[in-house]
Formats: sequence, structure tokens, C-alpha cells
Amino acid sequence: MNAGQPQANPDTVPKLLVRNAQVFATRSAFREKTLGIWQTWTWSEVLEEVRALALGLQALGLGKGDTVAIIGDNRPHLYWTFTAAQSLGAIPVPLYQDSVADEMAYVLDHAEVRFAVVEDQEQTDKLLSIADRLPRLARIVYHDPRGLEDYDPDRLTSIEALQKTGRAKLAADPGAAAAWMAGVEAGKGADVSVMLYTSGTTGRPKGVMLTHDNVVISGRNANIFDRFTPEDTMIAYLPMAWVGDHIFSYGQAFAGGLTVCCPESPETAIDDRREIGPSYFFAPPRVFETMLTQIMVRMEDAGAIKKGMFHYFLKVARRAGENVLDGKPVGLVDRMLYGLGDLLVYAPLRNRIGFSNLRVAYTAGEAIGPELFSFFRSLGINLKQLYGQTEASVFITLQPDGEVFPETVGKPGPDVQIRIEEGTGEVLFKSPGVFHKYFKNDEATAATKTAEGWVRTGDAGFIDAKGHLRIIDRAKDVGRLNSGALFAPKYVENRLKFYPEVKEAVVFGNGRDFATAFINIDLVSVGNWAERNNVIYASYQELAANPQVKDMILKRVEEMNRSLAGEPLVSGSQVTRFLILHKELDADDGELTRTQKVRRGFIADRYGALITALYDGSRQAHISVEVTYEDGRKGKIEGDVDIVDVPTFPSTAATLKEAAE
Amino acid sequence: MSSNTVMPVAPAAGSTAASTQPAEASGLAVAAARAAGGAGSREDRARRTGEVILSVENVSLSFGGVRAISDVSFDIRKGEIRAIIGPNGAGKTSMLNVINGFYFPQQGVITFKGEKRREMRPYFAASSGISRTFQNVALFKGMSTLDNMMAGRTLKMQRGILWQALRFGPAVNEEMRHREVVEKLIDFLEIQHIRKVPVGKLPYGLQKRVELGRALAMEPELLLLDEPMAGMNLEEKEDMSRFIITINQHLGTTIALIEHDMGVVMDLSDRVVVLEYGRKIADGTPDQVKADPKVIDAYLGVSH
Amino acid sequence: MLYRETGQFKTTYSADMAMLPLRQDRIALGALLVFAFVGIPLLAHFAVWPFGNEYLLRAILLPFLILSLAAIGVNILIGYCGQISLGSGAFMAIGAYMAYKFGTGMPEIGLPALPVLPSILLGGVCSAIVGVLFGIPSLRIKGLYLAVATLAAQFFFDWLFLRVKWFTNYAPSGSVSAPELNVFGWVVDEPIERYLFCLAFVVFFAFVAKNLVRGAIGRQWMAIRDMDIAAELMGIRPFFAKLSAFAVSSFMVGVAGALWAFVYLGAWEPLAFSIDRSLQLLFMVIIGGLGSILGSFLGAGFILMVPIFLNVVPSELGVPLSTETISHLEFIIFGSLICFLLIKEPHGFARLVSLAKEKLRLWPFPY
Amino acid sequence: MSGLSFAIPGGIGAVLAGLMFVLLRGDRRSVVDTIVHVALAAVTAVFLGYLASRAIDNPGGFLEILVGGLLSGVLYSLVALGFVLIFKASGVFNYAQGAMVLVAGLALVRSLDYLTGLGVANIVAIPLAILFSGAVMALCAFVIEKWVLRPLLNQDGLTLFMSTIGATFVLEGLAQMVFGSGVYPLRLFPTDAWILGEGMFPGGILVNKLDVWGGLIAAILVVALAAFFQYTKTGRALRAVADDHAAAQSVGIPISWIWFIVWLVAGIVALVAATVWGTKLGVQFSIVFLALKALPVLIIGGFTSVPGAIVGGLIVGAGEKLAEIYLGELIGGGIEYWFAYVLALAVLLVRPQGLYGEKIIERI
Repeated sequence: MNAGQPQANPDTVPKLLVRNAQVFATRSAFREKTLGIWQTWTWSEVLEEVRALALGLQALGLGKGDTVAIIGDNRPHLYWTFTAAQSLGAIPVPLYQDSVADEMAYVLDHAEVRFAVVEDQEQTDKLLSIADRLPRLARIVYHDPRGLEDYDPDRLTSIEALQKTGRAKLAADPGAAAAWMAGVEAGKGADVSVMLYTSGTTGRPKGVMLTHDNVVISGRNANIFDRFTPEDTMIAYLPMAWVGDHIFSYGQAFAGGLTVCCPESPETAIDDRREIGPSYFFAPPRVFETMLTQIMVRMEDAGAIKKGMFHYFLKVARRAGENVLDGKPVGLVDRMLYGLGDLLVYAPLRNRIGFSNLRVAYTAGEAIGPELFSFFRSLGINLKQLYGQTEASVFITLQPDGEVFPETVGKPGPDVQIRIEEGTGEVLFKSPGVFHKYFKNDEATAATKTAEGWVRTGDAGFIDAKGHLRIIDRAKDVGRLNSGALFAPKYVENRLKFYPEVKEAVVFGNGRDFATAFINIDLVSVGNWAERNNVIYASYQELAANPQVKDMILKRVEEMNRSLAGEPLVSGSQVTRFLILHKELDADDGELTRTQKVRRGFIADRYGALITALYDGSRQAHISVEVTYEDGRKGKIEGDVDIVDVPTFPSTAATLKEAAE
Repeated sequence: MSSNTVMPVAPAAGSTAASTQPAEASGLAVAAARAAGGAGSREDRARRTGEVILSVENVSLSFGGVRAISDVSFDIRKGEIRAIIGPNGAGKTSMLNVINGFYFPQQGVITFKGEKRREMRPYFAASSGISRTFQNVALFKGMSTLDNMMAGRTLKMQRGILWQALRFGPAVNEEMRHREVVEKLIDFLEIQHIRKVPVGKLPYGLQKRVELGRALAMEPELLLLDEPMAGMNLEEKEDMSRFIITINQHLGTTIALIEHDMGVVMDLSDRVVVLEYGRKIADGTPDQVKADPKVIDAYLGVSH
Repeated sequence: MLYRETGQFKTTYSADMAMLPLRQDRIALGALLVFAFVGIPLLAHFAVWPFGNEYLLRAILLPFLILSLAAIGVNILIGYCGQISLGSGAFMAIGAYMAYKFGTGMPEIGLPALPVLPSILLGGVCSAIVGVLFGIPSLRIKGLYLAVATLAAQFFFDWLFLRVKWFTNYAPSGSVSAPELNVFGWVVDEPIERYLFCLAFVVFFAFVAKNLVRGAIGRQWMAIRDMDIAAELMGIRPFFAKLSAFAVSSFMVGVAGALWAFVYLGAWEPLAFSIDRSLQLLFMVIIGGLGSILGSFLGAGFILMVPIFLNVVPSELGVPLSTETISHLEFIIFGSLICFLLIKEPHGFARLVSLAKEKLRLWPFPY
Repeated sequence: MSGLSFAIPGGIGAVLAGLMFVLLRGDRRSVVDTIVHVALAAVTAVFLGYLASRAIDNPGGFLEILVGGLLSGVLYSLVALGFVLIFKASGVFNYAQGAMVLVAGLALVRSLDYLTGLGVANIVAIPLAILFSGAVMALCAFVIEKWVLRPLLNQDGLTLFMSTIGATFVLEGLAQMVFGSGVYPLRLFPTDAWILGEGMFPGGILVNKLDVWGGLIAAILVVALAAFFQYTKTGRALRAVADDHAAAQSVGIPISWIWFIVWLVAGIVALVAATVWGTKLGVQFSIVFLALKALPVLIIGGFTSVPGAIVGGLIVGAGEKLAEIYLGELIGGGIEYWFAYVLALAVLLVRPQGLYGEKIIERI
């Protein structure tokens, strides 16, 4: 790009740093909580630190094209290592700091890493334990010297020592600074800036190579999209090896001069967040879910008056909050009540969770429950969804302010084009963030990147009437009914799970005539209902077999079917028959993974009899399965389950779909 | 799954694992520290432990008619970890009290850093470089962790009361300088999260840790630890062992400790002195002491 | 609820160890000071109810301020350093009489009459010196025994100022009058002037006290209070810590005594500083909160307000009480409150305030 | 001032003796301690030498003052006894003892006045009034135990002490509100005097009959208390509690009952003291300051010792009277107002545990 005028429109991260050091010289760039206070570096100080580190690394022998592994929690010094390496034309390779040594060994070997910059003794020990398998690894550089005093100094150097070397060189050689600067100037946007290894569940991790253009332009575009300025602050707490952190806390921060704050330790991250009060925040839905649970649990112990007030104003927020946030018309009474609620509940609550200064929060990754999503939005927190992946330098679609719908992942970001592949429904995109290639894996590159430059996301989705993208499932999981209609089990399951009464759902239908579902009721939510309605039950099994419960779930499934009928692609996936399982799916019985994900295949085998019954028209089926109790004993749970028919609705979206294409 | 990876899977995996990490980490570290402090490097340390820093000669102490210590002699060498063991009531804590001047013996001489003394105020023991922790935690209950440790810096603080009254100039600078030292200790002991909590509200294990921090804040040459691991669970004991080893090896602090956990004593210490009913019955390396029939009779055979 | 701490992070230790680390607290204190220094004089000037009333300034605010200062002094000794004193009244008396002597001159030693400001401060200094002398026993004795030692000071000085006529410039009645309050040409006379004069003293010394208790010396005091033996083993010299607490405490109490005599009473006799005064101060710090500067103000305010309340409310309700009944009721109320607070809230009103603050910080959560 | 000629050599000798004493003992003493001891020894020696010289000048007058002082000291002992009982049994330093004397006195004198006002003969009225005031003391003991001490069980001594200051205020306020706040004369004992030893000394020695009564009553009280502690089950239980709270509880002695009994006994002692003091001064508010006078008595005698309370009372009584007369002419009157406290302070500096107290061994 404009190599001649790097200051005007820098095209590499080191050039961004040089610009920031001039334009935002005295503004804070990085903060880190250490020794009890937020140590702060301005952009000009960061430039100095990075330069010293770069020269130190250079003295160590790091040069153009070398790869440097970076392993540790979010620390300014480790972020600076990225820039320092990039300024020398080297390529940083961040690794997940909690990977076990064996996993690291593969990546370090594959990436041909010569130097590893690590946080502390823990990571050093891991690397030393696999060092004999890594003949190329010349030296380990550490940040925190604690516990490393007695280690072999021939293999280890501290960042501090490197910077000392660098500074000594700068002091001794007047040309050193200029030489380094020339190296920075020589960098081009098309150069590879970073290699991020993605951990696929199948096969070995692949090294996604991103160029400076990818990172810089994606960062800049994202800043424009949400109007981020150097006033904005974020807290860096997600793994540095993850593309999201790399783009948010590195690309966007450098592109826009934002302040990045690093918590003291993972355990204090929440308190540290409250101290900093970020204006930009990202978290996966799980984090928001935990937050909601903690809020509710803590409020349970409040006095009756406070609890009543809290719930009353939550109701007000549910009614009016999102409209207030989106600037939509709200009745005067509600507006006043919301104002009062803000004083008494919402603002203090935002304060407690550290969101007082939050301007933009994103969540992505899994589907977020609409209730959960609306809860935070109704409190006045501008929570939005985005959709992205490593190969896109994160951003594919984002929700613009004022156009936030729980079920979509937003519109294509700036300069992003997307298209839905005919037949499979797979989403493809083209953007400035499209990755260079997979490192040493042209086969995979070819399979992902089409000749015209489109990238396959591997996800199936569609664009709805409002122009927003909706993801329905992993493309490979999307099956077909015998009628030929698309069948998206995960999408349907998620829709079912968003109902509070449904804890878990497993949907079947691939290669069948229609879709059916196993459902687990939510014992807390349904239990509450039972208590209120004097329904007596002794166990999950009893409650699950209750006819009223069955009716309740039937209504929910019907409701979902009606809504599915209005959506293109998935209208065929309406659930025609379902049953409520007589036991809760349990990780101890192998039905769920340890991260609480449904193991569809295992369940299909284990409950084969029930699936048969769902499709052969029976009204009832008998089932008996072995279970493991908490104390490790084994037993059997058996019972008869009723099978319920659900009305389905003709698709109303067919025309829309055509219109959208 | 396809070869592409949907972005957010990564942070999910990242943060779940992150939460389990610290526990494992400390476990590993202790194992490593144990290995370093155990048989492997004992010879190394024997080399480093040089001249006698403190010697106790023919010391006797009694209260009224009750004899707490009778004619005990032993020495502590610079850089070593010296354990004092013995059954309950053997006079171990009284011995520590004598060493740091809280009790003074009716007979006998104590030499610290070449200076003979028989009686002194505890304050002078502290200012000559002896600090300690206590059997039943003796923290300043109404103060925060930070203030407790800052109180340990008292000897190093110079500024007068007038400067402090105005909290201006040198007094503030001094305060900040010492805060930084204390913060490094807080970091070392991994008690960042309780920095501002009044110590009275802390669980016992953490109180012990804060007390160690307070003793370390004095930058002692000789650190006396009175049952540093009493009432601790296994994990806390491992942490404490790790701290003791690091203090000894990397700060070069000489340590004398009383401990009941024989495993800990044998692992940590370079030399062990055994007391029984106020008399010394054995003195030597852990292996020698373990093999001593008198010790087995009087102590190991009885209570363990 | 009112505390919004998010985003209030500290980048230096001095910010982290500031007197009021929370912005909301700083704003509140600033507003209070502005009100006290500017608002009240203005309101008094324009005679806005109730500040137009001289009674409020002279009979409530003035004693409140001065006794708050004395209570801060007592609190330093008892609340921070844990050395119980029943002789604070005597130290107020020393401050008052010595300030009087300095203010009227001591021709015997060739000392001319000094201006008011140095007289008051020197009164405090004398009190501090005597405080140190009477603090020496604290090096050997603790707790109740020390309380008795301080009682000795109380009774000795009661007697001294009554019997040794030198202190009263041989006034036949034993009663003395303060010299004119002339501060660099400003004659402090009007109630509002007296109020401002005392306010300046009290605010200044309250800040000094706060600085001391949160600094190195304050940590030594508290260490001695919480665990004196361990403190000494940690290198804290009990000699220095205890005597400095006695000195600082007696100084502040002495200055308060001088103010009490010069500014509030104008003319006084030894009875003004009897054991009752000592017990009153003791109650102020217990009720207000041991180990809290804020508590000293709260305690002083409360103890002063109870009798006024007992005077005003029943007569407003149409059941006027005799002065005797009021004084008996006062006794009963103070006594029960002391017991109640010791049982239910040994840290006094200050703890209640900090609990309330904690609640507000955690709002809407209960913990 | 011939007395001074005795005092000076005596003082010098005492200083030398004190120095020898300090230098010879192998105990841990700081320089400050040494200076203090020598100074105290000197002051004491000078004071005693001066007294001796005055005694030789006028032995009759001296004896009269001494006997009067000793006997009024017995009255201090009466109040101090109440303190010791409670301190021994519950570790509470009871500031309210003086207030209890006031309550007992007011209850006694007011009920007596009421009864005699009704025309009841003294022989009936006095026992009735004593019974009534005893009941009032029982009520006091019950209330204090239940509402003050029980909630504060296991608190440190200072907290308990301050709570008794609170209780003092309540008792004073209540007693005056209920019984009135005037000065009420009580006539239970003769208040005239004997003149003794006219043959030996010019003018004889004047001895107040009331003081002698006081001495007698104190003696009876001590004997009665000794018998109570020695021979009754409750008394033995009390001693057990004093030795070890936890142990006493573990053998099944209900601690709240014990505390009630102790406070009741202290209340009875207060009643006895009130009869004597009330007769002497009239029952009035200033009687509570007796409690303050009893403090130095306790410091001198030791908090835990009954004989200490007696001896301490005698020393304080005699000391302050002698000081008032003989020192007063030198430095001004009113010395008895503070002399006891300064004496206590001096004792504290040399022997913190008091004359009869047990040495405290500090542990950590």
C-alpha cells in the first residue's frame, strides 16, 4: 500500500505503533495490574519498549522470516513481543497457554519455531520437557523470573535482559534506532504478520497465516464500524492465541490507539474488570450466562423489599429497556419508570459487573439464548452479536447499533461480501481479512479458499428479510429429510433450549420422513411451575411423565414450529413428534460431553428403541437404561414414555427465500 | 467438523482450562521445589551454608520453679534450614522465645552474628535481623494484609512524625517505596486478592501466609518459624514448603523452624535438633536423627 | 447504590493509598467542607433558619467542633493505640491553663504575653509533654492498670490547678478569663467567627490525625493495640509507639482544652475539666467508634445532641421534664447505650456508617 | 522543720540501698526502670524520714492521725472487697461497685425513712429496710448478669470494664430517679468519738466510734466471706470458677448462676459499705466516687487478693491522712484528693501485680 507515507496510512502493525507514538504519544496504550496498581505505558513508552525488545531479539539472532512462539496470559510484554518480532520481519506464533506440552510440541515443530517467548516458570517447564523434540528451538525468553533463578542460563534469557541488551545497543550505536526504523519502513501490508493455530477437533491444528493488511484493515474497519476512539478501553483476558484477542486487543488497539488493560491474574480478572470499567468488551455467551446466574443467586439472599424492587424493575426493563437502548419510542410512564430503575437497579448493577462505562460488548461463538441476550440489553448494556472466524480475521457479520436481534448474527461488516451456496446452504465470504493461507498445508487452503477468493465458513445459514445473516448449523451437520428439505438439528435444538422449560433437546430426522425430538425438561423451571400449581412430584421421572408438563412442552414445540414455518431453509425441520425422556441426560452416563454438549450418536444408539417408536407411530414406548449414580454405583432406570404429536405448519417463507437470493 | 474452525470455540476451551490451571501449577511447582530442596541439592546447600550465625550455649530457662529448657546448646549456620523438633512441651517455642529475646535465660549465652548476649529487648533482636512467625497466628487483627506487612517494614522506615502528619514529601516517598517492596512479597506469596482484607476475616491458612509475609517484610537474616504448617491441609502445606524453600534458596535467609509434620521436617531441613523435656537429645542431619534410637524412643516411637 | 466504582482504577501507590480512594467520597467530603466553611457563614449571615440562631452556633456547633477534636485525640490513644485513658479531662485542663499562662505572660521567667495562636498551640505542647510523662507507666502496665494511672493524672491536675495559684495568676475566685482572641489583627468575637476559628483548627488537626493513623506511625500504634508482644518482635519499639501516641493524643486534647476555655467558655474554673469530662470523652469515642476519626465526630455529635434532644422534644410534646429528670435520663440513656453498643456493635457508629457504605457499594447485591 | 534533718540522711541511705538492690538483682531491667526505682526509693525514704521526724515531734498527734487514717482505710477496704470478689470470680473489673454502694444506700435510707414515717419502730424498720435493699441488690445482680455480662461472655477485660461503666451510669440515673437525689442522713451507728490515752499524750487520741464500728464490721464481713468460700458448696464453686472458667463449666457448674451469686455477694458487700459510709457522709451521689478511691486500693493490694484489699485500704487510708496533714502544710491542702492515685502509680511502677498479686508470665 502506501509504503512511501507510512505515517499517513500505516499498513503494518509496527508502522501503526510508530504513528501512535507520535499522534497519541502521551495517551495510555497498555495497562497491567501488577504489584497492586495499574502500571501504565503510553504509546511513546511502548515504542521505546518494543524497540529495545526488538533489538534484543535481533541480538539473539531473530531475523526476517523466523517464527517466534508466544505463550502466556495476556501481558503487555507479550503483546510487545508481537510488534518487536514483526518489526524485524519475523512472524509471531501465539500458543494457547493452557495446552499441555505434547500439544505445544506439534505446533512448535510445525511452525519451525526458533525462539519462544513465555510468561513464566510454568510455561518454561513445559517447553523444557519437550525441548529434546524441538531441535530448532534455540532459546526460551521468559517474562516473570520467579522460580527460574536456577535454570540453565544458556537456554533461557529474560525479556528484561533482552531489553537491556537492546537499550545498550541503542545507547552505544547512534545508527541502531534508524536501522530499526528502516526495518519497520520496509515492512509491507502484504507481509505475513502472524500465524494463528486453530485447533480443529479433527486432524492436526492448522496454522492460519494472516497478513498485516488482514489485521490492520480488519482492525481499522471494526473501529470505524463501532466508532472506537483512543478514549476507548478494553480488558484483555481471552487467550492471545485466539484470533479474537489478536484482532481486538492488538489489531484494533494499534489501529485506533485504544487502551488495552491486562488483569493481574485470571482469578482477579473480574475485579480487575470492575476497576478498569472497559468501554469495549467481548465474551462468549457462557460468560454472560455465568454472570446472570451469579446476579440471580446473589439477589436470592437479598431482603424481601430489595428483592421485590429488583424484580419489579427487571420487569420494567424487559418491557422497555431494549427500546430505550435502541432509541425507539417508549411510553412516558415506562420511560420514567425505566429512569427510576436505572437509578436504583440497572446502573448499580452495571457498576457491580464493571459495565458502567461499556459502550459496545460483543458475544459470539455459540447461539446465545434470547432471554439471556435481552436481559443484558434491557439493563442498558449495548450487547451485540457478531459472526467470524480465524480465516476472516474475525469479522464476517456484525450487528449494527439499533439493529440487534437475538436470532441473527448481523449484517456483513465493512468491505465484507457474503453469499450462500446453493444446495448446501453454506455461507461463503470475501473480505479484507481473508487469510493468506494455511502454513505448509496447501491442500487445506485450496479446500477452503475458492479460486475466486471466496472462503468457505463451514457453516450453513441464510439471509433473512432484514438482510441479517442467520446461522443454522455446521454445514456438515445439516442433513436432509427424505422430502429433500434441509434438516438442521442443532438449530432446532437450540431453538428448543431457549425455552426455559427445556433443558436439553436431541433432534433426529436426517434421512427420515420428518423430524422428531427427545426432550429433557428443566427441573428448576418446571419444578417452580409445579410448586406454584400444587403439582406433587417425587422425581424427575415423575414430573416428566406428568400430562400437564407434556401439554406445556407441546405448546412450546408448536410455538417453535409455527415460527420455523416462517424461516427459509429450516421450515422443513419442524418437529412432528417428540417425547420427554424419563431421565436427565448426564455426562456421567456418557450422554453429554464434559462440556455439556449432546453426544448425538451415542444417544441414538442407547435410545434406539425410542427412536424406532417415534417413527413407527406408537403412542408409547418402554425404555430401560443403565445409569451411574453420583457415588459411582450403577443402576437401572426404566419407564414408559408417551410420544406426542405436534401440529406442523406449511412454510410461509418459500417466496421470501427466492426474493432474498 | 470441517477444517475451518469457528472462532469462538477457542476462547471457550481456553477459559475452562485456565480455571483449573493454578492448582495443577502449584502442584507441579511444589514437586519441583521438593525435588530441588530434597536429597538432590542437599550437598549443594551444605557447601553454601558456612559460618555459624547463631549459637546457643548451655542455655537454661525456668519459670518460677518450672524448668522449660535445661542446658541446651546448638548452633545455626548461615544459609541453612534448621529444624527444632520434639514432643509437646519439649521447650521448642520457649527456645525460639529465648532466641529472639522475648524470654531471657537464667544461664547460658547466645551469640548472634558474633555478638554475645544474654539479655535484651525483643526489639533489639528484631533490629539485629531476627524475625519470626508464631504458633498461634499473632497478626494485627484489626489491620489489613497490606498494613500488617507494612508494619513489618517499620524498622526500615525513617521519616519523622511531622512529615507523616502532613503526609508530604519524604514521608510519602518512603511510604511508596516500602509499599513496592511489600507488593513484591504479596506477589511472591500469591495473596494479591486479600491485599486489603482485614486479616481477622481471613481463613487460617491465609493468615499463616500473611504472617510469613510480615516476617519477610523485615528482610531478616534469621527467620524463625513456629509451626508454619500447623492446621493446614495438604495443598497449603505444599505451598508453604515451596515458599520456605524459595526464601531459603533465593533470598538466602537462614531459617529455623519448629514443625510437627515429620515428612516436612525431613524434606526441608538441613539439620535437626531434637528436644525432649527441655533437654537436647539429638542433633544432626535428618537421616542421622531419624536413625537415633533415643529419638525413636522418645519421640517418633511414641507419637507417630 | 450511590457508589459507582467502576473505572476508578489506580495507577500509582499514592492514589491507591489516598485518604479517600473513592471519587464519591472525595466529592462528599469536599461538599461538606465547602458547606462548613462557606455555606454555614452565608446562611448565618442571611439568617436562614436554623443558622440565623446564635444558639445553634454557640451552644451546639462550637462545643461539637471542640469536643470532636478532643475525641480525636482520645481516639488516637484508646482506639488506635489501645492505651486506655481516664484522664483526658486533665489534659484538656493542661492545654487550657498553659495556653492561659502563655497568653497572659510569665514574668517570673521573663516571658511576655504571647499572641493567641501560639498560646493555644503551646498549651497543646505542654499537654503533650505531660502526656508523655504519664505515658511512661504504659511501658510497664497495661489495660485496667493503666487506666488507674491516668486517673492519677486526672486527680492530680484537678488539685494542681485548684490549689496552685500561679496557674490562675492568683485570681482570688480561682476563675480565670481568656485573653482577647486576636489572630493577626482579626478579633474573634462573633459566634460565627468563633465557629470559623475552631473549624479551621479542627479540620486541620483532623487531617493531621488521619494522615498519622494511615501512615507508618499509625500502623505502629495499631500493631501495639492488636498484639503488643508480636509488634515488639516485629521491630516496633513500644517505647516510641506508645509515647508518641500519648504525645499526639495529649497534644490534640490539650489544644481542644485551650479552645474550649478560650473560645467556648471565655471564663472558666478547674471544674470544667473534671473526671466527668474524661468520661464524656471516653463515651464519645466508644459510641462513635474506637479506631475511627469519623467516629470521633459522630460520637461527639451524639453525646452533645442527647441532652438537647431530651430538653427540646418532651417540652415540644407538652411534657416538659425537670432538669433533674433530664440529667438522670441522660445517665440512663448513655449507660444503656454504652452497654448496648459494646454488645451489639463494639465499633460504634463509625462501623454502622461503614456498613451502610459497604451496602451502598454492593447495591443491589446483599453481599 | 527539724524533721528535714532526719529526712535527708535517711533519704541518701535509701537511695544507696535502692541502688545496691537494683544492681544486685539479676533481673532484666532497663535504664529507665533503674532510674525510676532509684527515684521512687528516694522519694519514699524522704517521705518516711520526714514522717518519722514529725512523729517524734508530736507522737500523740501522729498516732491520732495514723489510727484515724487506718480506720477510714478500712472503709475503703469494704468497697475494694466488692471489686475483688467480682474480679476473682468473673475477671470483670467492676467500675459499678461505687454505684452499687449508692443504690444500696439509697434503697436502705429511703425505705427506712418511709417505714419510720409510717411509725414503724426502728427495731422492725431496720431489718425490713435491710431486707428490702438486699432485694434491690439481688435485682441489680440479676439484671447486670443477664443483660450486660452474659452477652459479653468471652470478651476481653477492657470491654467488660467499659460495659460496667455503662452499667454505672444506668444505676446512678435509675437510683436517683427512683429514690431521689438529695443528701439523706443515715443514723445506724454512733458518730461521736472516744478520747483514748489521755494519760500518755497531751490531749489524748481522738477515735471516731463510727470508724471503729466500720473496722468491726469489715472484720466480721471478711470472716463471713472466708467461711462462705470455705464451707459452702456455692463458695467452693465460686473458687473453682475463679481458677478456671472452662474447667468449672465442664464439671457442671452453671456459670450464669455463679456470676449472679458473685454479683449478689458484691451487692451485699456494697450494702454493708453503704451502711457505714451513709452514716458517715449521709447517703448522697458523691458516694460513687468511693469506687474511684477503691481503685488505688486495689492496685496497691492486687486485684485478686482479699487480704490485699484490706492491707491496701489501710495503706491508702493512713497514707493519705498523713500526707494531707504533714505534706499539706508544705504544698497546700487537698492532697488526699490525689495522694492515693500517685501512691498506686508508684506501686505499679515497681510491682505491677500489686503487693499480693501473682506475677504475670507473658506468653505468645
